Amino acid sequence: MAIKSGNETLVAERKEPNSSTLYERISQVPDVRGRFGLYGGKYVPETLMFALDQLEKVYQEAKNDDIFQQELSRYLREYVGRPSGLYFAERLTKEAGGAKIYLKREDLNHTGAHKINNAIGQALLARRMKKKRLIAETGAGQHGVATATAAALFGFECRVYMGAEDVRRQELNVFKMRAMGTEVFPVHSGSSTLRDATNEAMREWMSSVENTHYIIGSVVGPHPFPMIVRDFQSIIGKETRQQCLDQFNRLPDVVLACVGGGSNAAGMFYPFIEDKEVELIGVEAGGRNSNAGEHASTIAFGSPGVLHGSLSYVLQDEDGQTANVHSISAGLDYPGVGPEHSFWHDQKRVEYKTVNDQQALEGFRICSRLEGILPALETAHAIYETMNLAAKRGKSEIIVLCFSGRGDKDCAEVARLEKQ
Amino acid sequence: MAIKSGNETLVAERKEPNSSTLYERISQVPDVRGRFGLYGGKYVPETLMFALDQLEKVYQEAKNDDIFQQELSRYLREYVGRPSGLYFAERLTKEAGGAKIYLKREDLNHTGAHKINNAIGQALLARRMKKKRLIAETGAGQHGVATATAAALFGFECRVYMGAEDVRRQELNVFKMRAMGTEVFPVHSGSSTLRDATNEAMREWMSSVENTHYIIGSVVGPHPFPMIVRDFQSIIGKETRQQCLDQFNRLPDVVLACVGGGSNAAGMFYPFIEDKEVELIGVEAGGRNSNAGEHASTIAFGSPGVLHGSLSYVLQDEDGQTANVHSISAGLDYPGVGPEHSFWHDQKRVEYKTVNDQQALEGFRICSRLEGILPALETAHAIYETMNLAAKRGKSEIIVLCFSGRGDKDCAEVARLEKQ
Amino acid sequence: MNLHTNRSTEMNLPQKISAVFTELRSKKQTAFIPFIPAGDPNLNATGSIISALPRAGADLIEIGFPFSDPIADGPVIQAAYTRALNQGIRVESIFEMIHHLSSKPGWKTPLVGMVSYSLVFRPGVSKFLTRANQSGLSGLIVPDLPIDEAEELSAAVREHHLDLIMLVSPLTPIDRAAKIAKYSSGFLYCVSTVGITGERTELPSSLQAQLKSIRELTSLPLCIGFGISQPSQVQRWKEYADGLIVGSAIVRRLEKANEIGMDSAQSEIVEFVQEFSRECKIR
Amino acid sequence: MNLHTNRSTEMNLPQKISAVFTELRSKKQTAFIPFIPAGDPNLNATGSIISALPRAGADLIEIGFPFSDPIADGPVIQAAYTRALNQGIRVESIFEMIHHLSSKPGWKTPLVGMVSYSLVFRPGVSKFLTRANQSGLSGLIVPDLPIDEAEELSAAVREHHLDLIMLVSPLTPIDRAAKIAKYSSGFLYCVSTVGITGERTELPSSLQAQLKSIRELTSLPLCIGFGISQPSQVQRWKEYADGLIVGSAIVRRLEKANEIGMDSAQSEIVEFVQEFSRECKIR
Ligand SMILES: Cc1ncc(COP(=O)(O)O)c(C=O)c1O
Ligand SMILES: Cc1ncc(COP(=O)(O)O)c(C=O)c1O
Repeated sequence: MAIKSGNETLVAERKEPNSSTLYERISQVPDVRGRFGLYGGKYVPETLMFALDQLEKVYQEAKNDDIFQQELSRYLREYVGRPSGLYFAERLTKEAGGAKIYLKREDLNHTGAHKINNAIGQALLARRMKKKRLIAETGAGQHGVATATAAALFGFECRVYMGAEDVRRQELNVFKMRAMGTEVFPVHSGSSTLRDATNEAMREWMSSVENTHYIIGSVVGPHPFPMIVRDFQSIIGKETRQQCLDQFNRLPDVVLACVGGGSNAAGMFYPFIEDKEVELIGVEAGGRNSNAGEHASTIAFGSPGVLHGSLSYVLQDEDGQTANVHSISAGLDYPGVGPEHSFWHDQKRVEYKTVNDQQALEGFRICSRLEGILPALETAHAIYETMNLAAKRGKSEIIVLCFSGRGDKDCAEVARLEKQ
Repeated sequence: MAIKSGNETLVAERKEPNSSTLYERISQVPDVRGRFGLYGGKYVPETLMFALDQLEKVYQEAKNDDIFQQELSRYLREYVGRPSGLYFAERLTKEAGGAKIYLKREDLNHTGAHKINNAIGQALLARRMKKKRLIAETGAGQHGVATATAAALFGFECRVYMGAEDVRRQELNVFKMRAMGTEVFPVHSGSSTLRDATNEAMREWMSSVENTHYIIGSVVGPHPFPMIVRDFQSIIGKETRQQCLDQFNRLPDVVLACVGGGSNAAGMFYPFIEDKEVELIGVEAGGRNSNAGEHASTIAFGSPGVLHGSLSYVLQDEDGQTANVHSISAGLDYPGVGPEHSFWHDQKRVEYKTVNDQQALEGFRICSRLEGILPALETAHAIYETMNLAAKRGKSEIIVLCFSGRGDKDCAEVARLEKQ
Repeated sequence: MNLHTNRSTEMNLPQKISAVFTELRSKKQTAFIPFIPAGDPNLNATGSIISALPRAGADLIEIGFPFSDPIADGPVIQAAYTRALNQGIRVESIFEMIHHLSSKPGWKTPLVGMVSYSLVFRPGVSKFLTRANQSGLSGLIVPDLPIDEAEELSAAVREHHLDLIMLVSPLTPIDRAAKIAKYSSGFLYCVSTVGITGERTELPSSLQAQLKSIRELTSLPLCIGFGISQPSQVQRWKEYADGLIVGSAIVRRLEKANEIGMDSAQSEIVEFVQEFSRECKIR
Repeated sequence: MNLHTNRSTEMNLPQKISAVFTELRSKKQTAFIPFIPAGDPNLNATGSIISALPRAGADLIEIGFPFSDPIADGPVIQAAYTRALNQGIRVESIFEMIHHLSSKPGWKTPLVGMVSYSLVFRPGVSKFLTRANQSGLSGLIVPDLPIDEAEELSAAVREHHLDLIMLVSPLTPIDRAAKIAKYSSGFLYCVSTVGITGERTELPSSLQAQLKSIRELTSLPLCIGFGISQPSQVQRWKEYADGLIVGSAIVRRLEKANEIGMDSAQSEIVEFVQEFSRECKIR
């Protein structure tokens, strides 16, 4: 399959999945060149190729090394608190009045979201590569906190790049990172937000690549990151799959997750890719409306382009300049999306929907009030869609929602919005 | 054993435990009258006796009802996220340079502390009693949030009493409770803090006792509360005991916990009471110094007295008026302590130590930096003492610390103190 | 354990409280019992108000000992306690004030201390009761001490020639009420409503039935407390009770001392007590 | 795949870039290549500066296409890009400016576009290259496109008569450098340090060894970029390189236009380029 620039070519290649061989094929990505179908790759300066090659090699070894896998499992169990529960949300189910709603509780992980699964995994890889230092980008601070946590746990030096604007807004997470000994580096370039922090982290990596590992926080960036992050996050879907088999003796009918960069969704979906009876639904941030700059629905409104080292759907203007984005939830406020999601979208294996700011707030409220679980605003997008969907489905159906994180971090923001 | 007023009598009865029958006896409390040795009882208005009797009866039934116990277990597993891990704190251990330090991770529970174990248990009791409404007192808001959570989960109406001063200081927790549909009721009487909130909750209970259950947040208050809260929290110690046997093939040498009202400590210690080879250490808040009003070290500096419905050590002036207290951590800032702790102290089964504000901050810092776990300031007291103790003990010894809660709630306060 | 029976053999000791009820009963009158918190705004004022109450028609007077953490009192009384404590009031100075009153020539009205068990327990029951007796108190109400915990205190009061007035609540089962009555002397305090002290405009009608059944168990005078606030309530309850206790409604008037001055506040209270006791004395 | 070999068969097409190096080599001189970001502070200014550079001694000129998310550029260049983008600069207007320059009578200096692959990919490679060629660009540097992803572009440049200048980094293994050289035409861009563009006072000495080994693999001219900031560095590197590229040090002077006015900034830059090229031309 040729990788062609320009949009028409790519979009034309979307196809309906129709056989189980096809489903298997969809799960056998990326290829050796880091491609998920047309997407992915390594669009990075030559200087980084060395680090990416090294990372890929070490990762492949680690993947097949029982000792590495056991160590990872032990940290996930004893430190992170895995496995996370699969919880029947009885009152949400009753409220929706249709399919049964289950929550996969990533909010109960140490640091309160799925991000830690990846941070611990990559920190162990960094140790294997004998690197002494970690860097990361962060928006609202969740991935920054997860990385700072892993750095403290394993004794790495650590620096987290964060847009100056976000440093100001996310005082609490900045405090946490610093308390764990991480240097928080405010980025003043560009729009002073996540995108710019990512640019800055990549750049810094170029000059420190020999002793530093860059922990990317989602299934984005150049190969092998989208694959590595997906694999480390796949513990979510693997556990869920097994829990469903144990508890219901069958697989769920639908699995949902919110999609920012797409790591919690990828981790949840990937182990179900070959289960063609399982519907997969990703929920993007609809922001205020569908005008450019007012949302972060990359798959819904974007088109294939190159950003932060890989080819994927991206929100750009006609020149290829990255568009401004907006979402009520900082973790979804990103103009790109992981290349595997673009692939799943084109292959029609995953359906992508859009939930706007107001609907997300509604999801936040209903879940807090009926289940006593304050969701992250990211998660709240998926909750809204889940409630909608459950209402339309029969009572015997089972819907599993990837409950990606807790809402502590968002309380101040929701309170502020409610006061307005 | 006679229950006598005045202090000399009581204090004179402290005795050294010396036989295993004695250890068994120490675990067989309270008696039918709600006494832990000399302590406990029900010092409440007649109006409440009805509710206490009802509660005790229903609790005894529930305790022996497999269906109740199974339901409780299910919520603890799927909703709260139990069992919580027993985590080897490798870097703290190395830093201390002596005994091995393990953390029992109550911070990973839903809502971030041990408080939820009790709130869920009591909410299930309230449901069994067919009550429609829950009330609770709260200081910093942890127990209030836990109760609001249980109320949302089971669909109870809920009101939480909170000192007006604390409502102002603990905006985040107030927001959370409200988001879950709980009414936060600011208490303006007295010192406008936890003590007053407790008074107000007890009073309100008197007028609504027929349809309302009062969820007390620690092992304090009139019988049967100290027993019920201890039992619901004992899941901590039971799991720990089993995890130790599974992981080390033996019991730990020392178990530590911080003591405010004493619920996390009671839940951790109780299942070890009969294991006479296991040392138990409770850590009270030493505040600024040992002058009256500057600390909350009830056992260290208090004497037996009656407060909030039971007889126990309490910080009072010579008339019996409750003293002012201070601790850097709101959850330890309480002038009383559970009656069973007074009993354990007198029986010398548990040793109580004091850690001051500065030392607790040191505990907070070292744990954040070396383990990537931000502890609650309450927990930080126990961490400091654990580090101290581990340094003095041999490398083959095992110390388990009850990691009662996460530090998110305290970040703003620590940041404020660091700026000073 | 059968304290009531024991006690009745000692009826020849000065039993000021029961004497008051005996006399009122003979006149078919109802006792009026105002409650005054000690030390609000200060102890001199308390002394001065209490001195004026017998003339205004008070048959017994309840004196509240401020406590830092009262769980049986409503917001109005607690606020009074907080004000008093903020002034640094001590238990000993309350006893002194009481002694000053009770030793006035010709003082007859029995004084009853309303006190949290925390304050009794701290110095020790015997020490507290000794001072209570010396100060001239006739009895004690300990609202946070149910019979289950009253063993030590109820044994000791007799020795100190004090009545221990126990409380019955609307939720108290009848057999338990019987036990409570046995622990009690002087009178039985019947809590009118499920709740705390405070003013209410309506008392629950189930109270009537409860009072009737309690009558069958005990010869103790029954007084209704908690929630009586208006003289107009008196007629309705007179036939069921031997006495009516009014607390918060008085304290609310005391609260105004700061604004309108102590003298005016005192006059208002005296007038209020007069109105009430007038209703109580009408046959 | 053997593009280099294929390409050499087409050497009769107008090869402005290699012609420049051939000439300089014959004079034993080193090429001096200044970098100018388009649109900072505006496109007129860019055009005016670039027009002045050949006379100041520039042998080739790199023109930076502002991109919103440059990952290969340092803070100084990114800031220039941000300023340009905030003015609403469009890719098409950059091509127009370039066309305006290159079609000036007597214009000889080859112009090379430095552009992120994001901007090339978006309209499609062929469309972008068509415009590049029409505008008069001689070649492209796409700093975020490693050979692994360069298949489509490197196949297309030939058709559009453009050179594709690839980058080699100090971390590039020698066999990979050989491959990169094969994909490259015009010259090979040798990144001096592990890191991003920006000024440095010292270049690593391992660079010398690397340049020597690369020489053995390719006949392409080798130019050093990233981190050259002072004319005094020229002598040290001349013997190893065919050209020196200076970016951030120029942009930092451009930055001052706001303060000192565009004319003064332009004069400063011209002077700076003169100094550099003088060093490059000394034999
Ligand atoms: C709780 C939570 N959910 C979802 C996301 C979105 O990221 P991703 O799409 O990579 O899962 C974030 C990012 O910060 C997050 O914190
Ligand atoms: C995390 C944590 N630990 C400890 C305590 C102290 O309570 P207790 O002594 O009842 O465990 C609290 C009370 O809020 C708490 O939040």
